[in-house]
Amino acid sequence: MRGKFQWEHAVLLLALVLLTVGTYIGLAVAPPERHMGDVQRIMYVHVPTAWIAMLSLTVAFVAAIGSLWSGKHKWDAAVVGSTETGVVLTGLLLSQGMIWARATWGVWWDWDVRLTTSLVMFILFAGVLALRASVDSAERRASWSAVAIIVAYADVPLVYFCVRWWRSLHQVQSTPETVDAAMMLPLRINAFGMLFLATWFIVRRARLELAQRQVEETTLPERRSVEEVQHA
Amino acid sequence: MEPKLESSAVAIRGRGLGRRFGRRWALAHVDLEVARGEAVLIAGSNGSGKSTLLQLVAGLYQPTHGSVEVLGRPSHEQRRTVRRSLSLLAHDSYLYASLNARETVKLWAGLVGRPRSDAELAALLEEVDLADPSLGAVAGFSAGMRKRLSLLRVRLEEPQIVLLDEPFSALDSAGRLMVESWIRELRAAGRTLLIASHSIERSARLCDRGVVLDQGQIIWRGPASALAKRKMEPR
Amino acid sequence: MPDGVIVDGWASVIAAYSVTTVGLIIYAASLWQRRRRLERKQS
Amino acid sequence: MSLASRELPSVAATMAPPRSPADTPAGAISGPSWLNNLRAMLAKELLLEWRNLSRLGSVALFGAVTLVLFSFVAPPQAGARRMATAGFLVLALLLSSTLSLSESFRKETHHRALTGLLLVPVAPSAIFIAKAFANFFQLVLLAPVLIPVALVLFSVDLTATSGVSYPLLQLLAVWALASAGLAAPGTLYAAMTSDLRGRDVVLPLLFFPLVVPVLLAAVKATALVLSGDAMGQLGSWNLLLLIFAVVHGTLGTVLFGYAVEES
Repeated sequence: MRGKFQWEHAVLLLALVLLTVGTYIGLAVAPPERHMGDVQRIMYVHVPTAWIAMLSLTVAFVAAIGSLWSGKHKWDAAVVGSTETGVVLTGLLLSQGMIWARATWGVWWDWDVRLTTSLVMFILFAGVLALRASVDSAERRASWSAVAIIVAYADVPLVYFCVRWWRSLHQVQSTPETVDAAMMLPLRINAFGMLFLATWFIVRRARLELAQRQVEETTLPERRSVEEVQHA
Repeated sequence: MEPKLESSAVAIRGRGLGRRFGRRWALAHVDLEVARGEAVLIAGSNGSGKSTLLQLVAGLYQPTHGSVEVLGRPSHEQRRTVRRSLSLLAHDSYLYASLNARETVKLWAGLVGRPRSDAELAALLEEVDLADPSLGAVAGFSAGMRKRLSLLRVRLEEPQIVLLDEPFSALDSAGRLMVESWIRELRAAGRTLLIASHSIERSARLCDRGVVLDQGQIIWRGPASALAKRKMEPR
Repeated sequence: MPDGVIVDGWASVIAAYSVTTVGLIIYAASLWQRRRRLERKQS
Repeated sequence: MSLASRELPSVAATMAPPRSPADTPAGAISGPSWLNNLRAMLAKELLLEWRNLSRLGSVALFGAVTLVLFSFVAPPQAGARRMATAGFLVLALLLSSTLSLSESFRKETHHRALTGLLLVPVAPSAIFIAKAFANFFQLVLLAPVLIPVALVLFSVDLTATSGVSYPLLQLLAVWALASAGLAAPGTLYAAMTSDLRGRDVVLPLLFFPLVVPVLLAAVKATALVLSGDAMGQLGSWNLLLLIFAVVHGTLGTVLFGYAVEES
């Protein structure tokens, strides 16, 4: 396991380079936004985080279906990797969102559609991790967390629409037209950086899970000789 | 080695069957073939893997190693089909505590798809001495009463293959005799039986062959009559 | 967006980026630590 | 001796020809149909409900007690209290539902009755639907207790609402839809957590965030019934509740097998 170079580390390197470049452009090169000024720069990390968090959880959903379908350990490892990464990114997304809310609306929390949906998503998937932690049998753990993830993922659009109708009087989010080309560049670079970083996280966590299962596995006991009796 | 059988004649076939719970192998390297109409006794001390073997045959667990087939079908993959042809009397009674005996039997009969008339239900309950309506709900039953009631469940299912986990435990002598004659009738009807039991002498009389499990592995095979004579060496 | 509400522009930006960086590093460290613990158990 | 010597109908005589999977093509459902299984399961659930009616009574009492507590902390002004009623009523339903849900699988795990059902075999989808229906039924039965208690405690006059015809019926409709929305995912999650250490924490942890849409939609719909639906929005909230129940009911039917059997 050790000593061998694993491909995901190249991805990590790429991720770090992209994130450094993207952040540099976002903070130092890109012009401040007309209405919001420098606060807008949070978007260069916030939007990529949101995209990749959603993507991670989508990967978790797909892996959960694969896990139920095939019952293979590899799929379950992918489920843990992507769920945990998705939960971490959603958590960071929430903190960024709160800082953004504080800076623009003057409050730490606002029952905005996206903020609320992210919060519910965070609790939903963190709950799945809690469920995993309390199941002893590896077989049960795999199928239960897959079931819980499928249900949770299907719930997210319902939450989104519900919150949107609930707060139908709320302001509309910034539309793509207001974002000009100079702002799209750091956004895109950071998005790819975040994508590669998440890939590294997912693969590392999945490998950890597989290794953990290997430790739990014990080899078959040695075959014992059988005494055969022909007649009574 | 096991005698090779025509596959159609084989009711249960386990090959290299093993199951691990956590770090412990409850069953390992189990090769077992049971022909149709045959009765095989599984002996062994507590925790030797007898119940696990029966549950694997019933498709309740996925084998960690090897395979188990019932009438040529993998037990776990095709569990619905397999379960239609077998019935398991397990350590757990599978009963609802708040139902009484009559309601329980009626429920099982309905689920199996052969609803019985009231007279038939009464006759069945009479057989296991649970017809008295004043007995109340299963919650108030003794272990022996629960056992007798779960035996009726196996009868209602009318299976091709009968898996019995400790059929004599918790019963009084009348109950044991009842189970014994009932097993004989099943044998006469050509059913396949796999019996896990501590009552070796009693069970050996009812079986053709026997195997002894120890720490999840088969350590002895032979005719059931020889098993009854075999001294259980101290562990 | 209402004008003039915005407070602490750059401070917020720096806070958001630091929180993200620290969070990601903590998660990476936790992965590393779990792997170390596992390897110690294996040997 | 008495048992053995009794006139026994011979097993061989009373038995139908042995059932064997070899007789039927692979995967074909022989024996009792899925519908027959569902009917038997529903009958069983209703019988068990009937037996445990006293437990349902304690759940209702629990819901009423939460309403009393809520009414203590609600603002004293009549107008504000009316506004808060919808939220508290739905919360009382939600809190009571976790009690009855976790209870509903305890009777299945006691003697491992659920495993017995799977061995018959009864289709997991039939078990789920019957169980979800029983849980739904239980929650609906809370309405005649919790709704009057809330109306009295928060001094809401149903006859005074504007723009809503038959407010009590509308309220019951919202209640039923919300109950369906809670029962569908709740049954699935209760099955997964019933055997768990720390189930009392894990079930709400998974369940509460999942039913946020039910909470929001039911509160909104209830508030519209109680304080007038000038814009005619009630229908769309009810539709949302219905969609939630259908989505989760379908998911539960499909996934229940994975939740109760080793895959």
